[in-house]
Amino acid sequence: MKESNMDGLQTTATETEQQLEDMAKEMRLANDGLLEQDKGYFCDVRPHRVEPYKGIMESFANWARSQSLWILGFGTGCGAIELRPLMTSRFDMYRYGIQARPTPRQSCVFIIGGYASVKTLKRIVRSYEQMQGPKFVLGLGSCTVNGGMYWDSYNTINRIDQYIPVDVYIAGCMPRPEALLGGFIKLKQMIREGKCEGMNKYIDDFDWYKANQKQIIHDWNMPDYNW
Amino acid sequence: MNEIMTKAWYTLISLFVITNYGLLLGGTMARVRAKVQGRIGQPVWQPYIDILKNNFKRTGIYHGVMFYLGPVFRLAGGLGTYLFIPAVYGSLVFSNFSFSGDLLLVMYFIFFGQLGMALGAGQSGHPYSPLGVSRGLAQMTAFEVPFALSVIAIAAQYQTLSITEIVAAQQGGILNWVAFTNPLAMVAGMISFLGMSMGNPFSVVIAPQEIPIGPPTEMQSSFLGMLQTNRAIFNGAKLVLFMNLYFGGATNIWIMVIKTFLIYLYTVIVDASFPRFRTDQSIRFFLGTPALIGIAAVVLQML
Amino acid sequence: MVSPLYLIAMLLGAAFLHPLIQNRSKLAGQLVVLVVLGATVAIPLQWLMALDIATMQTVVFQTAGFTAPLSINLQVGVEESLFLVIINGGALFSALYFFRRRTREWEGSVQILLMTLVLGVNGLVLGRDLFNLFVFMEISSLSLYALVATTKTANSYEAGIKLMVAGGIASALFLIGVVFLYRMTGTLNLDDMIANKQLLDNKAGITALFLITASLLIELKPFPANGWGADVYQAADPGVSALTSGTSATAIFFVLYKITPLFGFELLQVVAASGGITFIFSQLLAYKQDSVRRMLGYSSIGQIGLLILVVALGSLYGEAFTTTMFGGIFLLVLLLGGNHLFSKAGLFWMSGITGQHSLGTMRQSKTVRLGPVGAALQGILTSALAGFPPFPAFWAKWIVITALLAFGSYWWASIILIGSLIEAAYLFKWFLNAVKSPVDPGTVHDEVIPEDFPEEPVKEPMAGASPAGIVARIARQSSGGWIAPFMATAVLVACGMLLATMFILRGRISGYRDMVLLLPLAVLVLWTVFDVIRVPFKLQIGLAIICSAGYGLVFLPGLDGIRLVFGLIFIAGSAVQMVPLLNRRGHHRGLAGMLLALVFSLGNLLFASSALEFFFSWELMTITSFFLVVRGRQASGAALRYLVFSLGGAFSILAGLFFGSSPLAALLLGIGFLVKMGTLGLHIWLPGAYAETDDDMSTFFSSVTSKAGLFMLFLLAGLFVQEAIPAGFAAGTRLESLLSGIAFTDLLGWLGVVTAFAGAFLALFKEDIKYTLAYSSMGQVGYMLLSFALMSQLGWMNSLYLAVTHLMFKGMLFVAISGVVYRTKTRLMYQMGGLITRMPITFFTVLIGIIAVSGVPPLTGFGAKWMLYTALIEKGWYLQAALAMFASGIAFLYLFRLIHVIFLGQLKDEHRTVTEAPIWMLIPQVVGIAGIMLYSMYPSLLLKPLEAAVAPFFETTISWDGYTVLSTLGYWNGTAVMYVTMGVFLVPLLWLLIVQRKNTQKVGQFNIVYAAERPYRPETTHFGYNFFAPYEKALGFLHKPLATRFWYRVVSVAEVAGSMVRKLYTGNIQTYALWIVIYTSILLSILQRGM
Amino acid sequence: MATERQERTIQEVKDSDPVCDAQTGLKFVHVEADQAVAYITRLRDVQGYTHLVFFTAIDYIEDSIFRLTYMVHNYASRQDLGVQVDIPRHGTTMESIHHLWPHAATYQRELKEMFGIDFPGSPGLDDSFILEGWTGIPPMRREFDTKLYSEQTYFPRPGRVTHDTTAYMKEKLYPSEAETW
Repeated sequence: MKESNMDGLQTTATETEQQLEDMAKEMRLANDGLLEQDKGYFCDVRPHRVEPYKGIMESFANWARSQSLWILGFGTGCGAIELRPLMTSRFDMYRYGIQARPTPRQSCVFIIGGYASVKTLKRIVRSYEQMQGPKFVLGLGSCTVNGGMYWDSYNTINRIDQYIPVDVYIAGCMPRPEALLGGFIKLKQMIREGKCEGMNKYIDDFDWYKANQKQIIHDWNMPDYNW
Repeated sequence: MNEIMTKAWYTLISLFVITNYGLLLGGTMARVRAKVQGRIGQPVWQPYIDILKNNFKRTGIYHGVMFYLGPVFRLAGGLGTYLFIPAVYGSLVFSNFSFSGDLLLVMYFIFFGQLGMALGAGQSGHPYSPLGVSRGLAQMTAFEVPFALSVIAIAAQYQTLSITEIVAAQQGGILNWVAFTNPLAMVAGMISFLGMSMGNPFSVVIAPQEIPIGPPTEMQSSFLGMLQTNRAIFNGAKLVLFMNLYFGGATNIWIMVIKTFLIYLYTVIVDASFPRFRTDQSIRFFLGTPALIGIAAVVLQML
Repeated sequence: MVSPLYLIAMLLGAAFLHPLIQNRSKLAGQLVVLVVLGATVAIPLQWLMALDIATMQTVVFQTAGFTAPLSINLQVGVEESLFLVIINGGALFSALYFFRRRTREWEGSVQILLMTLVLGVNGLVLGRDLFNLFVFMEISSLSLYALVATTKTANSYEAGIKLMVAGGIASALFLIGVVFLYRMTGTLNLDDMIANKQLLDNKAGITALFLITASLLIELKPFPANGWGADVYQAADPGVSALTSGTSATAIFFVLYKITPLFGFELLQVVAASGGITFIFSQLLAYKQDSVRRMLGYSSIGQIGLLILVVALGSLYGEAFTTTMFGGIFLLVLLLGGNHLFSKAGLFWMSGITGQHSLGTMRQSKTVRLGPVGAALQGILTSALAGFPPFPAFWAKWIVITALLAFGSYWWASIILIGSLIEAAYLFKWFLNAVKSPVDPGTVHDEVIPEDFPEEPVKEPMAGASPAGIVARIARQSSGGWIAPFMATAVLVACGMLLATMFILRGRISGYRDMVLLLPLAVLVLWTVFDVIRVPFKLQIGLAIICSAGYGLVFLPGLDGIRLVFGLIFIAGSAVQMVPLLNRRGHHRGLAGMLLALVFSLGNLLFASSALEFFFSWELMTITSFFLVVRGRQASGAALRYLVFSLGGAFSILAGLFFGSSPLAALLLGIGFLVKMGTLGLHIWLPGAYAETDDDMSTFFSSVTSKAGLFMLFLLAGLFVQEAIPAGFAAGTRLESLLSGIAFTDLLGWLGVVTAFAGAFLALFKEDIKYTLAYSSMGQVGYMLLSFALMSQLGWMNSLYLAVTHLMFKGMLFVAISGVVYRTKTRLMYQMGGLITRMPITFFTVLIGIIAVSGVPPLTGFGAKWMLYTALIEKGWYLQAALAMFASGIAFLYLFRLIHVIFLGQLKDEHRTVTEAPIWMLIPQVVGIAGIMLYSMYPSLLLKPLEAAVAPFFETTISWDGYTVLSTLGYWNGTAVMYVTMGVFLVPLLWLLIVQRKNTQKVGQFNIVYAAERPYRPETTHFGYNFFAPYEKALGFLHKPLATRFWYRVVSVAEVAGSMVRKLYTGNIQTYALWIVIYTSILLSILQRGM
Repeated sequence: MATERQERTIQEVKDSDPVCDAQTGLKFVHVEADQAVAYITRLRDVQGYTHLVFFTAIDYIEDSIFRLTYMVHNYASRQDLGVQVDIPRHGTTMESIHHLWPHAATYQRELKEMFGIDFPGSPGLDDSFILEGWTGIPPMRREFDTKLYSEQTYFPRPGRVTHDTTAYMKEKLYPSEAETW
């Protein structure tokens, strides 16, 4: 009697362990694109959704976020040339709490500066994933919307929102700095309203985004999520 | 027990004041810099918002224990440096823990935060981090030379290493300041202060165009928030130290505010007007004229 | 008493009968030789027992009822007996060397020649009649020519002929001299002549004596008329060379010794000059030699030259030598001669056994690697020859130098010291060449980049695990050849021990404390026994640790003040740092004993009550530490440098000990101590020695041994406060006013701070971690020197404080690093990286270590900085203070690099499986951390005892207020600093833990923002190589190796001198003969000028 | 020393004077593929054309050839010279000139990726230049339908219209000024 009881307990224990292991496995990413010997270099934890705070706390946080927009200084396309004037005394983006940061780790706004080739997209995905949430994406120029004048190129992607979530598009080829500022103000407004949950969207639809990315990035030599 | 509680309150007040002052000073100086460049510039309270935002970040990453502790070391270094300096002469509240040690303690405690931060940056595994640290440390050894000479000249002048006594000796009129009684020491010290505040032309650590941001490349979220907080406090501490050393200290909080503001203004103006040195140029610079001025100051005391 | 005639008769009879026996049985023939030679040793021993040693009793034997010169006139005295014991002992060992060697050298004729040679030399020693002496000289010379020729190579025949020609000239001169003397004194008996010495006190008499002297000198191969001698040594079989150098030359020297009472002042001077010149130039020549045997030959010639010099000087300055123990000059002759005979013969045999002919240059030598037994033998023989304690030459050297300096004969003293230094250099060069590992390039000037160390070939396991096995193995190897050097070594060791006991105890055994100075020797013997009976290494080290602890418990409580501080450093520090050695596997012969002996000799510095005792311990420390350095895998170059510098320093100390408290004494002693400390200019041995030693032993050198110099500085501090420039120097000029008032301490202060700066600066650019630490130690010692030189209470406190804390943190660092090197198998920092995850405890140790070294509060290092700057400013040394601050900033640079490049950054693939350092390596680290944390928390625990220690020397300038220490300038409360630091550290940490309590992901090593790329290899992502490139660009000109270059130039001057002298030797018989004639003429003309 | 073959080539080229493009003033010579490298070597070493300005290809699918153009420059005479070489479109292999100008390797790498022209021996030829992990036919060959590829691959946004720029601007943006155009 006693023994069987013990056995039962043990079975339960192993089963639980098994389950836990399975769960842990689900939380891991396959990282199939990496060479076997390279897998150890990268973190393979699956990103998970982070819920916003509740109520006024989140509003306050969102206000702070909207007042302190740090741009990732990565000129992904020719539109990046229109970012420079923002720093000048004529446009003075600092007034709005906007600053450029040289590293994705510290930035919260990623500006896709125009057309993105496949090669660039790989870097865009990598940098986007390296940013810490909440993070926002500004699509700058027509190319990010529908490919713009390069829409039929063998190498230019047409819709950036198929690969990473975009919060605000600024149309034009090229949009002027004023339009960019307009986009920023729109973004701020949206952040304050709590509408910019792009990061959680990316995680919710993670597999879809990944499938899209992998469809065109053939030599996927990075982990599935670049922590 | 009562004494300890009182001291704790005083400490909190002192820290609260210096933190807010440091943050506002940073915001104000950004405005000043903007004015130099013909802009309006960010709001004065922008540093507060940045820190808030960074602490409100939902996710974060870390590379290991030292990475995690790096910002803690840094902030501890900033807090400690401030706490070992008597901020306001004769004030109980702002005397902090200056009874723990003299000027030498402060000079060496500055390294505490830098070392910790360097270790944290090092563990990130990013090559730019140690590159920045290497540049920063290399430059630091260089600007420490005129500073050390200057401090030695002051210590020789007043035969004391206690900051309180150095301040006390400078009381009684503007001409009693070290800046006037020992101008060479002041010049050497203030040049090395430029290096210490890491602005142009000595911004080799951050060097945005070469090694984007250097040591804190991997720092984000609340780690970064902590570094920003430290920046305010540490800046305040350094300003107070230099005020005490060269400009007669402060007998009340308002004088402290005015004096430190002016000292900081001086570094900002230099910062806004110069391009950057290369690291080796910077080292040679500090070991050149400023060091000679410092030696002259010391030799004058020996004669 | 056995009549000496039996000795002669026995030898003669055996020589005649030998062919008969040989024909019956070869073995029997050999045994007969051994038995007869054994008897030649036994008979003088019997005489010694019968004679009254205290009065140097002599007994004269006349033979066949006739008086000399018609019969043989023999005198047996204590001197003769002792000499015969050693000479015949050497011959006996030679016979053992030849024994059962199935080569043609050991044929019947050789055995007979050996016996006739012994017969000749016995006659030379015993004979008191000049003509008899001539006869015996001829007998021994003839035997020798034949022996040399028995090697049966073209070279040896030629050498034999050269020897014969030279011998012929010498005999002719001798005979002419004898004729003259007989004409003038009417006797041939030496004693009669000495009694009628005044008869010879004219030009003719002196000339006659000169002829005899010249003949003897030529036989002893004086410089420069000695090319033939060197050829003999090179061409003959090593066994024969051993006989030539030991037996024959020593006997002829004894003849010279016997007739010195006849010499007048002029002649003695000529003899002394000849000996001195021979000594120094032979050493220079030997230094340049490629051939081992020729090198040993020149060394022999030089040693005989030294003997001649000593005898001549002894007669010249007789009164100075009489103060020594007993027998006066004879003791010296005996010690030097015996020491040389056995050690040189032993080395010749070793060269024969290993078959090593050519040294090559050290770089490209055909290495003959000795096994452990061979290495031990050669090491002991070399040490004995170089005059290290406890071997006889050490005591002789001491007596000679003492007497010479007491007499004021500085030139001769310095010639002897410099010659000895050169001799030690080339002898140890050979030793290192013979024992170094195959991967050793021989010259280690600096770190090796970027090749990794090649794998060391796996050593064959040693067979035989019992003493019997070892003996059997020795016997098996080269059929008995090993026995000879083994016996020689045994004799030397036994004599050394005996002499040490005699000299050190000097008959006063009042308690166990007097024995303490002999402990290192006892330890060496005991642990050698352990090695022989194969006690496991771990047990040996364990016993060593227990013994150190016991030593500390027994002896240290008797000390107080500064001695106690250093006692704790030397003994307790060493005991803790021995623990990592427990990690070693396998057998490490001689390691534990050497180490313990080193520790004890360091400890004994504390107890030395006389100059001799101190110097004995000092030299013992030098030689034991040298043998520890040698064990490093690529250490031979470094070890040689270490030895030469240490020995040079020791000689400087030896000289300095006799100048009382004059500035010269301060200078000489100071140089000696500073060499040990490795201050700038004298430091070039330091990095190599610290770095190339086995990783787990470097810590001894860095954290313990370097303090010995500091300790001695403290002991003799009074010397250094005097003015450095003697009064009257450059009197009346402006220079005088500039230079006056500069005390040695001022110079030491500058030297200390410059050393601190240079150490830090040089450490900055090293990729090899051990070189970094080595230079770091150098810098730290510089701070200690600077603090010492302050000559104030705070300064001294700080010096001691640094000594104690440096022991802890540098010991920790070295042990931690040795653990890292042990695990990662590399010493180059940039090849490591990211080890924090693999070795967290070691990382923590290094972290604490570097915080402590750099002087960042709240750890102990800051206390040192605080005291240093306070003391410097109090003293008014402002510029030094500034330079010290600069140095401490630079120290911060290399320390950060150390911890970053090893532990942070990118983990390399090959280190993925690295584990934490072994437990034995962690124990000292934990002890160090505990010590540092304790003293950081409560600095008063350390400061107050130190204050008490220096209290007898200075007025106190500091006061205490609770935990706060107040100086005249400032104050410091270490405890409060610690609390505040903990507070300001914990508050942000808690904040971070709260804010980051969730959603903070630990990521992998390649999860970095890499300009939107990804890293591919850790090697290319890790920033570690040439870490401070901008610094090098800005200030790199400062680390040009100026000091190193200077010392290289010194060496090359010696080498050039050697090769210039070498040109005298053409290898041609006629030239050599001409040289002999010219030599004689020159001596004669000098003599005439003297008259 | 020029080989006999090179001499012959030079002679042939001299006989056929370089064609001068009337519009640009550039001179072009047409060389057979097997003689091209020898000729260019001669240009570089003897005639002072020391600088390779660019190296490109044009796909003449109608003639079934690629026309390679080596543009070289003579600093002394400030003269550009285009060397044109026609090679067949299929199984295309061309002799490498990276030994003449190291930077030619980069041009050749690009040509390999974009046109599929092989240059045996050229260093790093198969490393990706722009297209990472491209597996289809080289995109600059004219048989590659880039519009179709884009539509199939890049999620074209529905509702996109393409206008003729001039007409559209006249009509929509600046109708009042349309007359002045």
